[in-house]
Amino acid sequence: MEIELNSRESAILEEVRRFLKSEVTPELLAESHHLEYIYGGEEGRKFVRKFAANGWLTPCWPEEYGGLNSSEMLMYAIRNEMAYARVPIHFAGAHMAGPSILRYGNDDLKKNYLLRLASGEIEFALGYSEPAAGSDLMGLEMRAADKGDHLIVNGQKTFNTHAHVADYHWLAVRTNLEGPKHKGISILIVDLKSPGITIRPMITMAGTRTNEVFYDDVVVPRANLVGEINSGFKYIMAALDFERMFPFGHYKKFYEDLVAYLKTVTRNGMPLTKDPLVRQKLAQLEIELEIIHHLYFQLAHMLDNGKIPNYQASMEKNFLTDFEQRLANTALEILGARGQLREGANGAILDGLPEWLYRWTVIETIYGGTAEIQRNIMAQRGLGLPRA
Amino acid sequence: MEIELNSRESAILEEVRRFLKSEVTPELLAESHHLEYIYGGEEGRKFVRKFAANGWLTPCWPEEYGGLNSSEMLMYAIRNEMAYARVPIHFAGAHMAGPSILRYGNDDLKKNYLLRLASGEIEFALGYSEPAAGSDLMGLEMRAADKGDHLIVNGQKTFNTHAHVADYHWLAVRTNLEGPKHKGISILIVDLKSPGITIRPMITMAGTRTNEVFYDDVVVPRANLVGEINSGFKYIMAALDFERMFPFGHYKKFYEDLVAYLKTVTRNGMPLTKDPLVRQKLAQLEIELEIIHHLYFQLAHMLDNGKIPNYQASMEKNFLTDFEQRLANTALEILGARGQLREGANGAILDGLPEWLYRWTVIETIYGGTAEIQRNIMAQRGLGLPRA
Amino acid sequence: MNYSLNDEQKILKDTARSFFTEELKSSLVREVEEDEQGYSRKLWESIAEFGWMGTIIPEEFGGFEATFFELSLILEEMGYAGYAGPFFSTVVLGALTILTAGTPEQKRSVLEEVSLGKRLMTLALEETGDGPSACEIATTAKKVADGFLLNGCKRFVPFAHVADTIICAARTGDGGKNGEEGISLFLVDRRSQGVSIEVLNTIARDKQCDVVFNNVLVSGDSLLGEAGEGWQLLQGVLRVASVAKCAEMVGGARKVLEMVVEYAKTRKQFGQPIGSFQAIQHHCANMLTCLDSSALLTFYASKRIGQGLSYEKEAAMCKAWVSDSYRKLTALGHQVMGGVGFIDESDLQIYFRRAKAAEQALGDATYHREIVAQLMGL
Amino acid sequence: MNYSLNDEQKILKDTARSFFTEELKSSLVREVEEDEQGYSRKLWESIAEFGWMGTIIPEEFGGFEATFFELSLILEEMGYAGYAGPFFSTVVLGALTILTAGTPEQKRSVLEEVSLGKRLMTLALEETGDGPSACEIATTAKKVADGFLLNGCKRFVPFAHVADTIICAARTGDGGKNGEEGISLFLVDRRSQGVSIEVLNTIARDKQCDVVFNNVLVSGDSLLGEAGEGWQLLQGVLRVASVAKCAEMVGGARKVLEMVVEYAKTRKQFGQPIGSFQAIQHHCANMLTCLDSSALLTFYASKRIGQGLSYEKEAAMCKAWVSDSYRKLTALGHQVMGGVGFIDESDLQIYFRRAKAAEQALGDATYHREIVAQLMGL
Repeated sequence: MEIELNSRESAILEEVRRFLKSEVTPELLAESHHLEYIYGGEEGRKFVRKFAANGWLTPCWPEEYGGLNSSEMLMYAIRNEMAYARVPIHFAGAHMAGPSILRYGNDDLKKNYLLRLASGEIEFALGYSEPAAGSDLMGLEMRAADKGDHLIVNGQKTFNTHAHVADYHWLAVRTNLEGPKHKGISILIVDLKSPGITIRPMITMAGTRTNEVFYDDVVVPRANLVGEINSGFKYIMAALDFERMFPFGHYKKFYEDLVAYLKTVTRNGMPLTKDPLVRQKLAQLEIELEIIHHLYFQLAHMLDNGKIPNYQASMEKNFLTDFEQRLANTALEILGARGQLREGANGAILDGLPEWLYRWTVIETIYGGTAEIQRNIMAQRGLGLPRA
Repeated sequence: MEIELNSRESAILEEVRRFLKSEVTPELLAESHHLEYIYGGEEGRKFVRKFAANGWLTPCWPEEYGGLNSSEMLMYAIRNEMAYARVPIHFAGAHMAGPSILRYGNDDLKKNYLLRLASGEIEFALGYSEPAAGSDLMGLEMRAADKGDHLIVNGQKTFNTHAHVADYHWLAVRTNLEGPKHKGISILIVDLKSPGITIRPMITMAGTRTNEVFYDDVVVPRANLVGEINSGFKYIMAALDFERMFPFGHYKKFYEDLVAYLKTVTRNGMPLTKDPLVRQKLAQLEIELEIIHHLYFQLAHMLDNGKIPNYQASMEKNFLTDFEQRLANTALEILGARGQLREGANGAILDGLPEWLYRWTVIETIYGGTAEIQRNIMAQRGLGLPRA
Repeated sequence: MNYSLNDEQKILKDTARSFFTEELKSSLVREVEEDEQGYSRKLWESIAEFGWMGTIIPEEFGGFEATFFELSLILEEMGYAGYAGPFFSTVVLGALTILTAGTPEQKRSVLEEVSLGKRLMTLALEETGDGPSACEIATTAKKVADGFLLNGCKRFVPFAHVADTIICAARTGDGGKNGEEGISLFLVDRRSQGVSIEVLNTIARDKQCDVVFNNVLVSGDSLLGEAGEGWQLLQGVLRVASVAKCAEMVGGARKVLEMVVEYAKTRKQFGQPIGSFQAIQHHCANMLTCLDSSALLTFYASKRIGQGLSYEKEAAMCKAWVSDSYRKLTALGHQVMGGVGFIDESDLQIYFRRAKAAEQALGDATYHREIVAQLMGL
Repeated sequence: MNYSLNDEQKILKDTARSFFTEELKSSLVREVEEDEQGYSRKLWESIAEFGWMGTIIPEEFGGFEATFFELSLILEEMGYAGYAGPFFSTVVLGALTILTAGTPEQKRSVLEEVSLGKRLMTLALEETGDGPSACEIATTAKKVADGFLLNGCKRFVPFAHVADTIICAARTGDGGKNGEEGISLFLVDRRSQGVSIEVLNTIARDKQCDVVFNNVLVSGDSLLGEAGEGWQLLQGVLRVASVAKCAEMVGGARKVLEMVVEYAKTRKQFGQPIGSFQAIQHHCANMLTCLDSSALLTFYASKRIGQGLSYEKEAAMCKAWVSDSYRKLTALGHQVMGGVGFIDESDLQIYFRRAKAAEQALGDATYHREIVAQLMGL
């Protein structure tokens, strides 16, 4: 399917594809899968630094900060190629923290972080969720006491996915206990090696790792405050408008591999793909993937045309994550008990990905804002329906 | 499928079946369908009076009021047989008003109405909904001014389904403008021929009729007040617990007719019912019908055992009405364009019922409390989840 | 892909929107549905003044020579406004078939009149109602001295009762392995001796007709395309027509969502607009997803057709998805609007009924998913 | 139908509930999942003290001679508590097959030990994992001088690695038209020469095994039932086993709903319990519908089996429905519990994974709907 790029950008995308084809090693793939495609593992760092040296990690950033001044479309296309190649693709730094620093950070912050982010040298972890503040970010309680030239941070975060491999924390803290809740939140950049930080693993049902992060009198220099104090909630919300990006490449790859495999299977003497039920199911997945392609690249198109995808990112996220669950479940339906085999088991199909996806995709509909919250956003921001 | 009845009641049910087989005429069926199975048409009155003379309309009422002192199970079973036979089955009087009179009415009301209801002589229409009070019954505004020995009623009702064929209105009115909204509602029995009442048809997308009813200084004797003044909301809610009954017989009959018809159809040289997709769809409907059977008769079982089906009636209503929509849609999917033909059109299948059901079942999920309200009830009353 | 319209396309779409908003009010939509002809002649003539019947017809035959993409924009606005009439059957099923298969002479004689709005057309293809299928075609065309003799019964032919010219698919030879051989297309004057037409009363009251051909004699030059190649000729037409139908459906879906959201914002229950309830919000969000996904697939398929790229799979994917989505969207709309939506006076119920008809027209979702499976090489 | 339990049944169910609440806490559920044997021997022995392995075994063989309905109540409580172990394979797949097909001598020699909890069993049937099907059976049993020689690979055999006795279905003759002829059942000691077993790592870590029979010699009297009639003998067992699996699933579904509702009542976001949000309420209402519908079908099918009435169709309907419903219920549960539900420490995710395994065990929904269609005469 064609993607709307000018000839210079098309050539870049071609180069990226070639690079991915030649540079991806089995070790990288294994690590990448094990880390659920987040960035920060050893192999990943090696790979990404080489990759990023071409400006491909942050193509749409200005050249002075390590970008190529490209369209968002190229950015989306490259990220999706990376997903398809199953290399790390979740960059809290390049994708969430970096753009916010670009937009709201002062010159010092820009100087200190952007080039290092663009080159893949450093990575961030998002520090938003807390035990009592999941869907309700406004309810966050982690406290940062303002001491003039520094802040003292105390409290707990949960579900901080990159924290154990990242270098910095993009941390949402409460800096004002008075007034409306959303006007007392600030964003700090915190070195995750700072004294007083404890990171504890939380293992998910997919075997992947996320973290609890405890702050105990952690000192953060005031220079690490992003933008205005007490304006953090605004920055977070704006980032949700501009920066949410959920590539679908992995699922496309899995689907293609699944179809290719099923074409080789015979059941009761008949090719499995001649079964009308199987045909209907696979055709339906094919159609849904086509829709995701459009929902995804439409976001880039909107951004390139100066529009704010205020509900479209939510729609893409929901459609994709619902699709993932259907994909995994359909795979298991068609594969029968064989689909239940985990990686390494005798006869496991497609390296056990079917059953892993079945577990993993539960998490996907919740991470990054639950499906229910996304529907609220679509209704309220997309259709203008009133809040309760 | 067996129904739990003692031998006396089993014999009664057998008699009912025989009666239905012998007494149902094409004229009755036509009228009944045209009136969407409500009671009050000319043929229906003839039939039901003969039917009710056996006590079959209100079998579980005490004998002194025209019942047979039977179990609720027999009542449910008879009503479902009637639905299966496609005779009138919606009795606002025998089913909603009557039981409330039994429970809350004084001796005069009982004397005046119950025997006539049990014999099928008179029928009621429910007068609940108003333009501004649909799902939100508490919001009803129709005003009844208390004048001592009578009340003066003014206002408007909508979606009063039986009003044009019924004799009496089971009317919810506001009798107190002060205090909490649910403590100012009363129930009146109003003769629909009273001066000042205007009934205007509202035709639905299924071609069936419901009504707007306008009250203009209508005088209602105080003797027609049911129970205590300002306690009406309590009575309505109690009736929802005890009296909601949604038989599934018509849909079972339609489904059986559909399957019988499909067994005769050949497509591309193959019997249609050998198509794996068709087989899956029909088997699924078969299973769902089985579930409805249990959900329905379970209600009777609970009532007979002194339990209050506080969420189960909502579940049965939702499951049934969802099923109806799937049934109609599946029929159209399998039948193709032929299913779109209306009654009387050349080649219309099963008298055009498939397309009619497709229209009618939209209404079913809304009538008698929308699917959304039913889910609220299930969550709040069935599972104890808190109100917002 | 570029997901925006260019300026000319925007103007065309806006023009169509304004025109139909003005000329096709809800009252006329209702009148047309009750009307025996099933369309407003006056509106037809106004549309003809814009020349929209000629959108994809070459200039030499009086058309605009625009692409299918432009036509899809007009169809979407027709769907939005609730248009019913012989536009689709004339312009898509009729003219497009002639454009695909006609001789220069046939094109001139027919398409000029179509461009002017002076000739109505339709396609008599299906005989069972299970979606287009070669093996169901039993109508025969027998070669006789002065042409062909047609015999057979066609079903579900849209607007045959007012069509000037009916394109009829009939067997002139053996069907071969899957019935796809030996089918030929004929231009038949609706007023010919032996043609009898019965308008069928359908869920959408959309003037689908039974057309019986009883020893209908047509001349030799009414043969459209090569004899025996009719099924192959129709393939492209049917795929494009499916997308055209989707364009109408997307327009309808958009209108339904607007109507429902407007209602949810104003209707109050329990002291608040019902649109503030989460169940209603989520219904609306799901409707929006149905709409946007349908619109994107339709936009893309239309664009490929307009650009002369391959479109078979895109068209099948589009019709499969939009068929299901539009039905679901209208059903959700009813859950939001409640009683107000199911009364005859509500426009919603009109769209609901038409969604079902459109879903099944030219093959439903199951039919098109099977085509997708074939094109996937399964 | 009477939808209530009688007093004895209530006591049995309450006893099982109390027992498992006490003896099978969440920590043990987790331990068992990590355990190589896949079950707690201590718990097994406690269950044996209740005699529950002998629920449906006649008194003469040391059992309670209760009906399948009573067994279904125990299975439901096992499902509720999250029991994993060889109870199902021993009591349902093993003992029930012997009850159905065994000679008096076979019954005595096996069932007495089963009743005492001293013999574990399983059934080696499937070879592909697509649900039980006669034509997939390629394992052979060749008549030799001193018995039969078994050769073949069985897959997805539950708890074969700890079973004392494996019932193996193998071909002793020609399969006939649909492969259903010529299948025989054999009692095989797991420790026999030539039997090799590999525990498979599965989504539910539920000790499904590959069992390879490599020239395994079994004596002539290990034949169970008539030679060549194995498939017919298994029909009833497989239908009953499907309902038994549903009983476990219903128990699990009930526990999941309780867990999720409890969470929704206590977890606060936006200043209120999340259970007050309509989206959460509707998820829970839909879960309740999944549960009640599943419980009713299972109750009814179990009751018919217990009463000796025909149950083929009821069993197939039950497994078809419960397979889908339980999966949906656990998925909805995750939407309600959010991140707290998908962490390894959450019990919900255990039930979620097991729901998938149970859905596919003994044939999934599609498989059983096809059986329903056959029994409908389609």
